[in-house]
Amino acid sequence: MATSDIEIAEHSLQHHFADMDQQKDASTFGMWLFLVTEIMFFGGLFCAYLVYRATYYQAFVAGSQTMNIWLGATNTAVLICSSLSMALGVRCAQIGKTKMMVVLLLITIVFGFGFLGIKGVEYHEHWINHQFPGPNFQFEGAEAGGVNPQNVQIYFSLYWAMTGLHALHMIIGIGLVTWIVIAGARGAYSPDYYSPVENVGLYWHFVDLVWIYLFPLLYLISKKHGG
Amino acid sequence: MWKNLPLFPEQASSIAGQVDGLYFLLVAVSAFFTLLIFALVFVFAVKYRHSAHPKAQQIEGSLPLELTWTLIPLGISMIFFAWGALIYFQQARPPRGSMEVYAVAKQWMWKFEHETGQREINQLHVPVNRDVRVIMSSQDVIHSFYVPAFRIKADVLPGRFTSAWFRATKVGTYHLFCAEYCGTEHSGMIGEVVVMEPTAYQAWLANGGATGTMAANGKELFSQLGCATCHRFDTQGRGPNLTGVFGKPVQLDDGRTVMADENYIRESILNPQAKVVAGFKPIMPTFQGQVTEESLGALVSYVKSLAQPQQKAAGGTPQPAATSDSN
Amino acid sequence: MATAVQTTVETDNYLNNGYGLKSWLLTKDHKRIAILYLISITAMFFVGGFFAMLIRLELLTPAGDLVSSDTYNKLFTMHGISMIFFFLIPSVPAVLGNFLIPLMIGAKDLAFPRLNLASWYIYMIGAIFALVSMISGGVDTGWTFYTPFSTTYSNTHVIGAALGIFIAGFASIFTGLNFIVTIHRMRAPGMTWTRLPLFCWSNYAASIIMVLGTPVVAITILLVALERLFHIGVFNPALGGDPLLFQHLFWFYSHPAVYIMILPGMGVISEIVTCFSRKRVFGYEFVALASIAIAVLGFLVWAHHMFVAGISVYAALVFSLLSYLVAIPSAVKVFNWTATLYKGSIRYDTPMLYAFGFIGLFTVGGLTGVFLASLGVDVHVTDTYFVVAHFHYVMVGGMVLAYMAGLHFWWPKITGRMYPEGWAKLSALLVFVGFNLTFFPQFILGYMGMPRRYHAYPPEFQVLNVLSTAGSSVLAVGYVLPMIYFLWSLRYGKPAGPNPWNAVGLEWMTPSPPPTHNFDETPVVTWEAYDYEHQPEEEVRVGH
Amino acid sequence: MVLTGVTVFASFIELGDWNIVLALTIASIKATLVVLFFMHLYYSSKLTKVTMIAAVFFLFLLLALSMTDYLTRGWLTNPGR
Repeated sequence: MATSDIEIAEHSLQHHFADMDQQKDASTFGMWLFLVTEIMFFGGLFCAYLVYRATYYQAFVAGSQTMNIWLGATNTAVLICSSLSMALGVRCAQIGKTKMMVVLLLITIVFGFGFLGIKGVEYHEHWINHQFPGPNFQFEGAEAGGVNPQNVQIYFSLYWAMTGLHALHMIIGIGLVTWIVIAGARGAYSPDYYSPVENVGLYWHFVDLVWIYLFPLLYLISKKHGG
Repeated sequence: MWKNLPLFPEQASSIAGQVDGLYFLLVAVSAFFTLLIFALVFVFAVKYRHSAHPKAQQIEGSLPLELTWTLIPLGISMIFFAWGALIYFQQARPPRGSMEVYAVAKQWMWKFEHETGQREINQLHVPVNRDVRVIMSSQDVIHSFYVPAFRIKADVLPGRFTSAWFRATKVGTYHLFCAEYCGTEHSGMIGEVVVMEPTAYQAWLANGGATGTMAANGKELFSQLGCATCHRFDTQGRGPNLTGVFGKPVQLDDGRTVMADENYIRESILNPQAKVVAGFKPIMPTFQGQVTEESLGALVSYVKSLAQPQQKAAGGTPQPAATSDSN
Repeated sequence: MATAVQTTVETDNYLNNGYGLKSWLLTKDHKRIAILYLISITAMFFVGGFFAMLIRLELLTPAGDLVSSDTYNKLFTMHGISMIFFFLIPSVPAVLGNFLIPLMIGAKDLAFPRLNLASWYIYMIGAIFALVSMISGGVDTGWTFYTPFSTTYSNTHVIGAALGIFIAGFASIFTGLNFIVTIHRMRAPGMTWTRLPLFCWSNYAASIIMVLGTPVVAITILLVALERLFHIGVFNPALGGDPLLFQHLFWFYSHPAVYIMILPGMGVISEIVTCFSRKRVFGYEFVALASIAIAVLGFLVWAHHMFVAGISVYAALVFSLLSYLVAIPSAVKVFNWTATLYKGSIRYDTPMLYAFGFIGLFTVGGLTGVFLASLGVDVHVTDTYFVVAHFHYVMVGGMVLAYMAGLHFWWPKITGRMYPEGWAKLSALLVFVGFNLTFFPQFILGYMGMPRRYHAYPPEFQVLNVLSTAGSSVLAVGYVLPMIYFLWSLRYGKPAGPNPWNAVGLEWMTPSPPPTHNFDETPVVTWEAYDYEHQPEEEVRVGH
Repeated sequence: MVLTGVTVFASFIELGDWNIVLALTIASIKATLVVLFFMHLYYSSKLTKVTMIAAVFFLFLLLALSMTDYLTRGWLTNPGR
């Protein structure tokens, strides 16, 4: 194939693809498949959550009531805003406004750090309240609330595992966006070649999606019982 | 020579014959299909070998044939499914009025306790021709109660009762294996089930050195642990009256209804707030860590006995006690 | 990124395109990555095989006298881990699939060559984790890692082994992802879905499982490791956790994983049966769709591993019914292969001998699976040697035979050399005989009631165990022989030529070994798959 | 896109409500919007759509078939006959 011998200077068409379209299709489809694996990855945790929520509903209510809903809701808003700027950034890359894209992605990064910061505050609160599963786990108000603290511990195990894994994805996402920003500032992308931007965007939105479900599941179980 | 090479396990329970019946059908059908495939492959391979049949004849496929070998296996397998399911139902549902034995598995031994209070380790004595239900729980990891001669197996779980039942049909001594890998001495966690004539069994019970029936031990625990202060035998207690409860549906405070079975009693002792009876407050403390698996068995046995008609007098129950269908 | 492109001269191929270690370890060529995988999984196969031999030797006598029971428990655990996660799952996909899929569909490489190389490195890191935990004392949980034994009670290197499997899982995910995208997006002009070789179909189906299932087991195994590290209580019954939840999540992947292992093997058999009977496969569409059906239905049956584990009676019924359904497409495949032989022109070369062996042994393995789907019988035989025999019939009798068949079939393509036919036939025979002698007695042992994972056993089981051990030594010879003659053939084997079997398929239309870019010109496909009707007969075949 | 922001506040108002179904419905609406428009699924090829639907379907299988066990544990455990 002729294309394999011709270096297309600014957009790297890899040797084994016939043309840019094929390369773009392949990388986008690959990214979607990767998101499928991510869905199943979190799916295992959602399955565990569902089972234990059904079994220990009261304990889950008690656990969720220790959550700071305002922080959680703020974080939801922060993430959705970051997704918005991400989506706009991808759009800019698509139409060739590279500078605008860099700015929008920087905003995304700021929102990302904002999310992690708020999450960190929450984690710190749980930590000093001994709401970390393990030998030091304590749950006050269990007697009054009429729940078994050990079951609340399961709630917290899942809470830490799910939000922790999500936070890890956020950190990876910030790293990826940073990479795009640096490459974008150097002018690596153009309307003909912006798959990396689009794929990182997809990843970012996915991480947002997970949070959209984590928030109601972990924070909003119930306000009624026990107050 | 053949004595050292047994090829088929003994049939010593009422269910064994049925399992074997299905097994033989499966063997027959499998043998038929295996031989069919082997024979076809062999015949084709010889008949159409390159030297005898140098030019292959192209055949694209055939929808009728495809449908045939899709639908026939499907039909046959549905027969297997139905038959297998019927046997499984019987294995899963113990008959009423079974004799009950409590088993506690731990790394790496089996502990049994008869309702009449006899305890034994790695041995289980049972009378022949009597339904026996083994109610099991584990102190540590997952084990599995397996008696090949009876064709029964059930995993023994920590934190929960499971049960297996059988009706031995032949006097003798049979292997009892742990069938779920449980650590270092997994293969040493074996024992035997001794099936005896009813009279011999009674004699064995008499020499068993029992210190009171399980229900009596449970009753003692019931007062030792202070259960009796709230679970009174009238309507004034802070906890529900337990008379006649066992084996009946219970209305919970969140509107659900659960069956008061062994696992419900267990959960109510260890995790009382999980399912609170309607009309009562979630004030009962947990007894987790305070009662052993053996004590749990005794307590369950006691609660069960409160639902037996002959125990009516002991409880002084205000309402008519459970009728004979309670257990 | 675009690498320096070689000008394709007739003798240039992927093997002589650079010789240094670096040219291998940094390669993005799917063919070289396949070779890297071949070397690694062969090593893991012999590690696992070594453990298997020790297990069989221990079981010669009823008493546990050769090794201690702790050692025995570690042996079967490490046998399972190395064979399943580090040999069987990557075997056909990562070696033959990696090598052949781009060739078969007329592509220059997989869609993501760097991801492909990364997958090998990830596999190696996982394997090193697993090996280190084996060498530094081993792990004794069984390959199934059942909780709470694995989380609370075992004192062995569970975390290391768990992380090894977790990491290797991503290698498998990346391979699967790569295959799916490649098959969707990289097919040569004219290579429609209905012209796709069945090997590609079956690897595609296996890839679906890798992508959908592996993440679930990854998170599950991660939770086990976290539970050991931080004592979080997701599966711990002492905290109210349910050990059965682990089993659900584990088998959600690990049952479909069986199909990851067997499906690519079925693809190999479809290629070989057609080639050596000189015929188009009987019922192409049915064989192709059966692969997809197996992949999808495979996700609906996992709890048949748990019929006695304490799941509800209702769930057991549902899963039993669904388990029967997955047997049907497998049966369809076997019937179609058999029908393909009908009125063919059959040659008995080594790959075909292995394929015959596969059809027979897979039939036995599949049918005994029906016993296990049947609730009433499963209660008796689950967790006994019956199950051990059943899955070895599928995994070894099926999968390993298919892998050996494929390795012999494509060895000339991979290396450009023929292996010695006589020795190969001998080893095929040894494998078949040794295998049956090893595992058939275990069906009987299982129905007799001998539980699996037993270090010592009652004396009445001895005769059958001795038979089994005797068979395993024959089997071992059958595996060591190919290792020797394959290595020998690298230097002394006759040159194979591009198409020693006179087979159809794009991979045979390029020289052996193939050039780095696979095809000098992107092929245009104008014929149906397995178009043996229009393939001219060759008078003299190379290597005969 | 601002609509998505509004749904956050909608979920606030419902805080007092115990009804998880509502919370999840809102989450799903949000998720669908994000997937369709932020992630351009609405404008994507059929293959991508099928992929996404397959993922959700298999996740559903995992959850649903697991629950067939957990929700029916109480059935048929009592002595019969």
